[in-house]
Amino acid sequence: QEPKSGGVVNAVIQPEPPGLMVGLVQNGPTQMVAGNIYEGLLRYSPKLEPLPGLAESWSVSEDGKIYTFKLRKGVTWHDGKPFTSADVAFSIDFLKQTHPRARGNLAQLDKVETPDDSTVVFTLKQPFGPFLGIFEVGSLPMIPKHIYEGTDYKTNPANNTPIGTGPFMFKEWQKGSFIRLVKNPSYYIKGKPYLDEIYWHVIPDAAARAVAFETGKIDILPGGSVENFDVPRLSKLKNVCVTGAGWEFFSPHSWLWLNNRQGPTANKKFRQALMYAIDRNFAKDVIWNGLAKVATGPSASTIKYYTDKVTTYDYDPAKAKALLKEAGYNGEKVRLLPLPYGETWQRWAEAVKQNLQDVGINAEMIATDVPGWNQKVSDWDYDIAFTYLYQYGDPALGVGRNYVSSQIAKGSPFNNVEGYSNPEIDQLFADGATAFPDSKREEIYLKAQKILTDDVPVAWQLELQFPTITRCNVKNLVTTAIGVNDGFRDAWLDK
Amino acid sequence: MSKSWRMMLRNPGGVIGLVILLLAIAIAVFGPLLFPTSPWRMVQRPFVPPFTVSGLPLGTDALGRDVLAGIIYGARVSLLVGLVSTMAALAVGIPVGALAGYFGGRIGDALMRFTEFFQTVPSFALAIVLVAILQPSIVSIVLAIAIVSWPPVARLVRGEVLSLRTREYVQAAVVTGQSHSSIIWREILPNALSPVIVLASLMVATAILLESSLSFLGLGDPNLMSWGYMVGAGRTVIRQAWWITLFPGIAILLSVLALNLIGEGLNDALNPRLSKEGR
Amino acid sequence: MLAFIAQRLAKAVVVLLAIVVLNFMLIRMAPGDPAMVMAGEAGASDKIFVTQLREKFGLDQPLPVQLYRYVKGIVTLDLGFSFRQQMPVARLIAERLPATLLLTVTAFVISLLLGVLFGTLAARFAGTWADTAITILALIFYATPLFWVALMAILLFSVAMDWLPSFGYETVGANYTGLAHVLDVGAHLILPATTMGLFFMATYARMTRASMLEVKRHDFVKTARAKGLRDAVIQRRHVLRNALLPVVTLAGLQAGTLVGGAVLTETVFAWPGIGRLMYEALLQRDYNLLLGVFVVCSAMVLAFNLITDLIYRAVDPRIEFAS
Amino acid sequence: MPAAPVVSIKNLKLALPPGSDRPYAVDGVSFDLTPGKILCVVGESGSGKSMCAHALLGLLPDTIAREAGEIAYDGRNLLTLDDTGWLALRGRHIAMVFQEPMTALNPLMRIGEQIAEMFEAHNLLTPKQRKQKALQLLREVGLPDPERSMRAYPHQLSGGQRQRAMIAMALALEPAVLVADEPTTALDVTTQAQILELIRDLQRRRNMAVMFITHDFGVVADIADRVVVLQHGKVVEQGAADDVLQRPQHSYTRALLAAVPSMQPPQRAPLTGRARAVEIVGLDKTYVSGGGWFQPERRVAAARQVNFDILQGETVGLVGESGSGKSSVARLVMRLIEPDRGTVRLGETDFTRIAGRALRRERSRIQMIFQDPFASLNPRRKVGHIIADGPIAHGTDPAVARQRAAELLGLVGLNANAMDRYPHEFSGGQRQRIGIARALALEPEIIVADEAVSALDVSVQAQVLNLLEDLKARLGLSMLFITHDLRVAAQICDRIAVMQRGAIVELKPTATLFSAPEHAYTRELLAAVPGQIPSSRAA
Ligand SMILES: Nc1ncnc2c1ncn2[C@@H]1O[C@H](COP(=O)(O)OP(=O)(O)OP(=O)(O)O)[C@@H](O)[C@H]1O
Ligand SMILES: Nc1ncnc2c1ncn2[C@@H]1O[C@H](COP(=O)(O)OP(=O)(O)OP(=O)(O)O)[C@@H](O)[C@H]1O
Ligand SMILES: [Mg+2]
Ligand SMILES: [Mg+2]
Repeated sequence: QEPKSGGVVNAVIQPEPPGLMVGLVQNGPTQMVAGNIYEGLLRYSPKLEPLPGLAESWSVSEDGKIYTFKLRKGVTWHDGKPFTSADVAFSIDFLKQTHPRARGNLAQLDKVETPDDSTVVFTLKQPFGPFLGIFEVGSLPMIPKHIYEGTDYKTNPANNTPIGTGPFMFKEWQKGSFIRLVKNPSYYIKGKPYLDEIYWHVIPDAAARAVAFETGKIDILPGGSVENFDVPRLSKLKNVCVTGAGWEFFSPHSWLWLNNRQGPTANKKFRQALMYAIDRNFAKDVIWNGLAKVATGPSASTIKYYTDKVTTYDYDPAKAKALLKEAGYNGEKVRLLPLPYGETWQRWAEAVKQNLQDVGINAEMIATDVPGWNQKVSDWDYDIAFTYLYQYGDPALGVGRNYVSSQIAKGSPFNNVEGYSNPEIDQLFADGATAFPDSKREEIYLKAQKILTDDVPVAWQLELQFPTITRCNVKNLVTTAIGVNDGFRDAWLDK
Repeated sequence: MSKSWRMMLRNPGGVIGLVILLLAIAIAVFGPLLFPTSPWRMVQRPFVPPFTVSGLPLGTDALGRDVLAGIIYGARVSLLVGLVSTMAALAVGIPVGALAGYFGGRIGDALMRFTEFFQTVPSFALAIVLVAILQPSIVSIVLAIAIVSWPPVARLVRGEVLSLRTREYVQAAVVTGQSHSSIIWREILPNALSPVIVLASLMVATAILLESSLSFLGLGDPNLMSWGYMVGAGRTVIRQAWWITLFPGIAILLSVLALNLIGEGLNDALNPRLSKEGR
Repeated sequence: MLAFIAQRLAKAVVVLLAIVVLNFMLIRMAPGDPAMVMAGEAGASDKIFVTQLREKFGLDQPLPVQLYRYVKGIVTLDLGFSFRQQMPVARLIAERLPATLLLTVTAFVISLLLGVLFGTLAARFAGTWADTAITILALIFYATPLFWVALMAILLFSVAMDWLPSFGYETVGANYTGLAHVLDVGAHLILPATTMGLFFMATYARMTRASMLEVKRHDFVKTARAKGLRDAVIQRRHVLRNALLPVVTLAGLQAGTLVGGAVLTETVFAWPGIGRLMYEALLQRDYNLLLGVFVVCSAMVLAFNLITDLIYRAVDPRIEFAS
Repeated sequence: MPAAPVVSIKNLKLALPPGSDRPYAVDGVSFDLTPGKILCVVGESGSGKSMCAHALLGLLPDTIAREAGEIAYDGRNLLTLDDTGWLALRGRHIAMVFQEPMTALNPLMRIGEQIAEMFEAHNLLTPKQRKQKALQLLREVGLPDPERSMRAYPHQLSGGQRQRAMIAMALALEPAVLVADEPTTALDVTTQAQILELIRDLQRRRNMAVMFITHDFGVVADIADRVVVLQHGKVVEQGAADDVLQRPQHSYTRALLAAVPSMQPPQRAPLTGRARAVEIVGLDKTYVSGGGWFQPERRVAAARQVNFDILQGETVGLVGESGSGKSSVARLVMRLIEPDRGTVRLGETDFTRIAGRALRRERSRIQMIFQDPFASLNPRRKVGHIIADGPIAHGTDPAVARQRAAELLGLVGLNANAMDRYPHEFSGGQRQRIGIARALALEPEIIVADEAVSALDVSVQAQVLNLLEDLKARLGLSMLFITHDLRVAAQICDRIAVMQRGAIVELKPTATLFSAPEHAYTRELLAAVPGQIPSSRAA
């Protein structure tokens, strides 16, 4: 079918982003909207292979230390200025200061050279396996040098009127109501984008979002916009299409932090008992409406070097009880911290609590809001805590951080919060990041997965899917591993 | 008092309210004895409609929990929240109002500024902030509700005391040399109490509503099944399972209605104007 | 009268300052801070990042210094800066305030009009089935949780009948102007304002009814009857006018509840007002914004109070501004 | 030449709702109203006076059933009139003036509007004419500055002015019948005298028939042409005013008349050589209200350089019109309020210098009897407690205190079983006796009685006065007796102090004051007492 030009789409954004300058603000909604305004050097296929973005082509040196990118020609910023390799070098500098994840990803970067306007050469200190996987727009967006150079980034007035190279331009933001983006008429791919305008509507209540979609006021519900219980109903409506694609890069992986330092959860047997006690299939089927997969271990099945040849834990309360006895658990109170992200997560925590109580674990739910949750988890003030994290396609980017002992540090809810410390694992992940080529890395990560699933440092739950729900006449919305976050460059409206 | 009771019983609305409330209290007290299963237990498949499976007359919720059990256990929590927070609000409001009204002057002024302060901050917003700060639990919820609901009590009591203080029988107590405390306790408060009782009955109702609104925003106590929690939790699935919110909603409605009717009845019964009409 | 207003304003300033200081302390007691929140949302948080943020938010300073700075700002009418939203708090609030004012004032008017109407009818037919029916009806709206009524209203009027929009303040992208815009906003306003109005109606209805019955017993009503005035005139001119005085007072006292109630309504109807802004600011520990909203809401309540007081004084000649 | 009656009430029977203390509010009452004549209806509180008046205007409460009888007016029976019939009649043919001029006027409407409403109700005149007419009426009833009074709200007028405005309103449509239900009871004597004069004057000029309700025989003596005496809803006597007042036939009428205190002070033995019980020196009290940052203050001087003393066993009266500061002085003496300056000495103790516990202890020496028997007893406390609380607070053993309370009840003429009953179970007179018992319980040296009998019916009032006199003599009490009723003062006081605007203008032995008043204000007060020279009316 031939794409058609024109049309306006209405999407939902929740919660309202604090800002749209994606180099400064990295929260989910910001990335989702800003993916239309800003671009990265690369895009990724659902299989996580790199695709051309602002970089046309790239090459890697023999020793895996030098990466050369050729930039696309004729790209301009929204204000008309040309985009060049100087912008790339500037962006790297910028993000190292403001973007914690970019800072981590670029740890092995030695220098950036710009031999000409359309060539960028990255030199690494040592090989870094996942290097080609860090150029997605949310992780390494390109930032206009001519606007930010020499200014205080955080107070630059341009932050309120973001300028990127993307297919859509920022037009208007009515706080509390909507964000409006309009077509970039001088986009460097002829004919694209197809859409004239995008409205991102801010609707705080999940039920109200569902109603807005149902009544036709909204065309696109990005993943996580409505409660899971509503997904089957909405997907049964006429002219509604649902896709689980577009999350391959992030691979949201959920588990329970288990405090390995103290209390019953410090006991490995107790932790294993938990794995048997929790009915993860119930969670998958009832709470997530089947839109999930039972996790087998630290890696999601969508990322590199995943294996399911590991110790698995089926729902088995009897076994859980036996293990608890062995562990010598004496009915101590165990605090369970749910993730304060809405009703689905709350229900899930209730179900888990019930599972735990069924095998005799005295679980008590502790309620907090998001900041409270952040604080409690960061300060290790919990026994069991729900979480889910992105894996960013590679165990070196999204998995290792949660298990290596160098990442044990108070103050972050995303590092090795459980306090698991195993020199063998530390070594494996250290080697895995810098090993070259891929086959060597694979071997290392398989081994790590085996050890971890035996030790149960955390209780893995589900690989989540956040389905994107659209009207069926919105075509070609999700094309890459980053899904809606990669912008509506290719999307078009069938009228 | 017995006369007030009779007046109260002559008011049909009040009697209906009283019957409903007594029923709710009976359910709260004895229900869990008859219904020993935890309301959190997942007993059946989710979304069983009401009146289809025997033993589950009101159906099940999104996790397959018994809605009826939830309502029975919820009665305990909701009524408790209502009663305890009202008691707490009275415990603060009555002394503050009484002292402000009785002593007047600088103390009274300071107390009333203090009251005004709490009345000026939008009450629900303050409750939200308090619960969020203290972290949701039954204690913090009760506390927050009490903190936002005592000012009207203080104002009412102050007004009453202010007018009672100049009554001749209070002056009579003063000239017979009785102490401030016995004047307040014996002469003033008993006579200031009837409008407070009416207000209190309405405050219980408001507290139940407030708890449910807090639950709606996810600020309920996650370990306790309350009606507000059920309505809040069920609203996301309202389209496919109306019964999950409807039944607890009706429970809230009936209790609040009952308390209001009682309040109305008490108002008539305790109002000396009405009971000795035509003097 | 100017002196009276000046005095009230002076008092209001004191109350507002107290609110600022107390809430400042209160909010800081909450676990978590804005830096943690932003770090959490970024999906990664190393020490440098969090420290950077704290510095930026001025959170690295000792608490008394922060308080001093904040109060100093407030005194010069500067509500501070929302670092999260990268905007002055005053501007953020100014963007949202009109919506909340529109919503609360409309709801207020609806509740008052309906309340007085129903209260009058109930008093007129006191003791009959009509009285009971009105009382119960008003109570039902009062006793049903606000958010539940709101959801039901959406399901009925937006989903089932498709008469009224279910969210927002106006039809986004329609770019109506003039009358069309007013009508459009009006259509969006109906559901939230009515939902809120119906909730508050009960209190006014009850008050009006009681007050009318009370006033009816007064001698001047007898005087009016002795003049040979028709009953309708007596009800309107003599009874209702006097009966409205306590209702006005109540309305002033309810302002705090009304403004607070906006949080729920604005959330369910995606109404871009400051109630929601407050809730979001709370969840993000956006201290300056949260405090700013509190100050503005409290100021709104004080303004409501002052207005009702002025109305009361305008209606009741017995109260003189001097005393 | 007796004119034909305009209104003729025959055998009127109005039933009270079931459960009342008697079956009929009005039981077989018959009387006529004649043009140009004033009919006074007298009787105790609750005797059915107001019911008769309300029946005349069709304003009876719904709970009262019109059982039998007839009210004939203009050839019609008003008892069977329908609503529209009444609308045309009220105000236009029969008008009414109520007791409380404050509550009988709508507080939110200007006086002018309220009068103009009279015309509007009957669709008469244009709005402009109505205004003019109202102005004219206000002038006619003697309101000062009628233009301003037109625009005034009721609270901006004094009690007497309000009552004038009410009368202007009632007269607006030149009704044939004017019903006045205790129109002067709420006013002080001087104002009362003016209003009575006004009513009589207007009634004569317009040849109206007036039904005038009162319980004050002095007023009857001043204005009545005919008198109807009611008791328990029944007419016990009616006839020409002179006949009824001079030669009462029924025992009830006689009892009522006998209870009216005389203006003639009895001879009293002079009290010489007694010690001072109370000495009041230079008391000043100014109430300051309002006064904040931005408000002007309002100051009322309620006591100005008040000096007097009371000897042991003496009764000093304090008289003066409403607002003159009598109660303020009483409260200063009792230390219910603090004086700005001045001293109250009880015997040798400086009562104004002590505080806290010492003050509470000394309080037992001076006790008070309050005005309102309904408001001065805590409705939620048993009588026994009410009396015993004071002694218990002063350290008496509770059992002893209760024992003593029972005795005191006997002393004031109540049964000891009253101990366990609540105040509402007693009549007004009985309640006032309880109040007296309470005051006596602490065995005080001095009693302050602030309008202690003003709220009581004459007959009850007489009993209570006798009781006080008796107790005083038996217990050797001193008394400060505050009243606005000069007749009462004449009967009970050894000396009388006259107050005007916070100051004592004259203080003399009672007999001297009555026979030779010096101050102009005293003379004015004495002249205004109603019913003094009944013989002068005959002319
Ligand atoms: N609205 C009413 N409903 C029932 N009974 C009433 C009502 N008003 C008065 N009564 C009763 O009717 C009787 C006569 O009352 P009425 O008011 O005529 O007395 P009154 O002679 O005017 O007394 P007062 O001097 O106190 O005004 C009393 O027993 C009173 O209790
Ligand atoms: N608490 C108060 N505050 C301000 N003014 C007062 C107060 N109490 C009394 N007044 C004023 O003081 C003056 C004297 O009042 P007071 O009550 O002593 O008069 P009174 O002679 O007892 O009158 P009445 O015969 O009406 O009882 C009046 O003008 C009154 O309005
Ligand atoms: Mg009467
Ligand atoms: Mg007085």
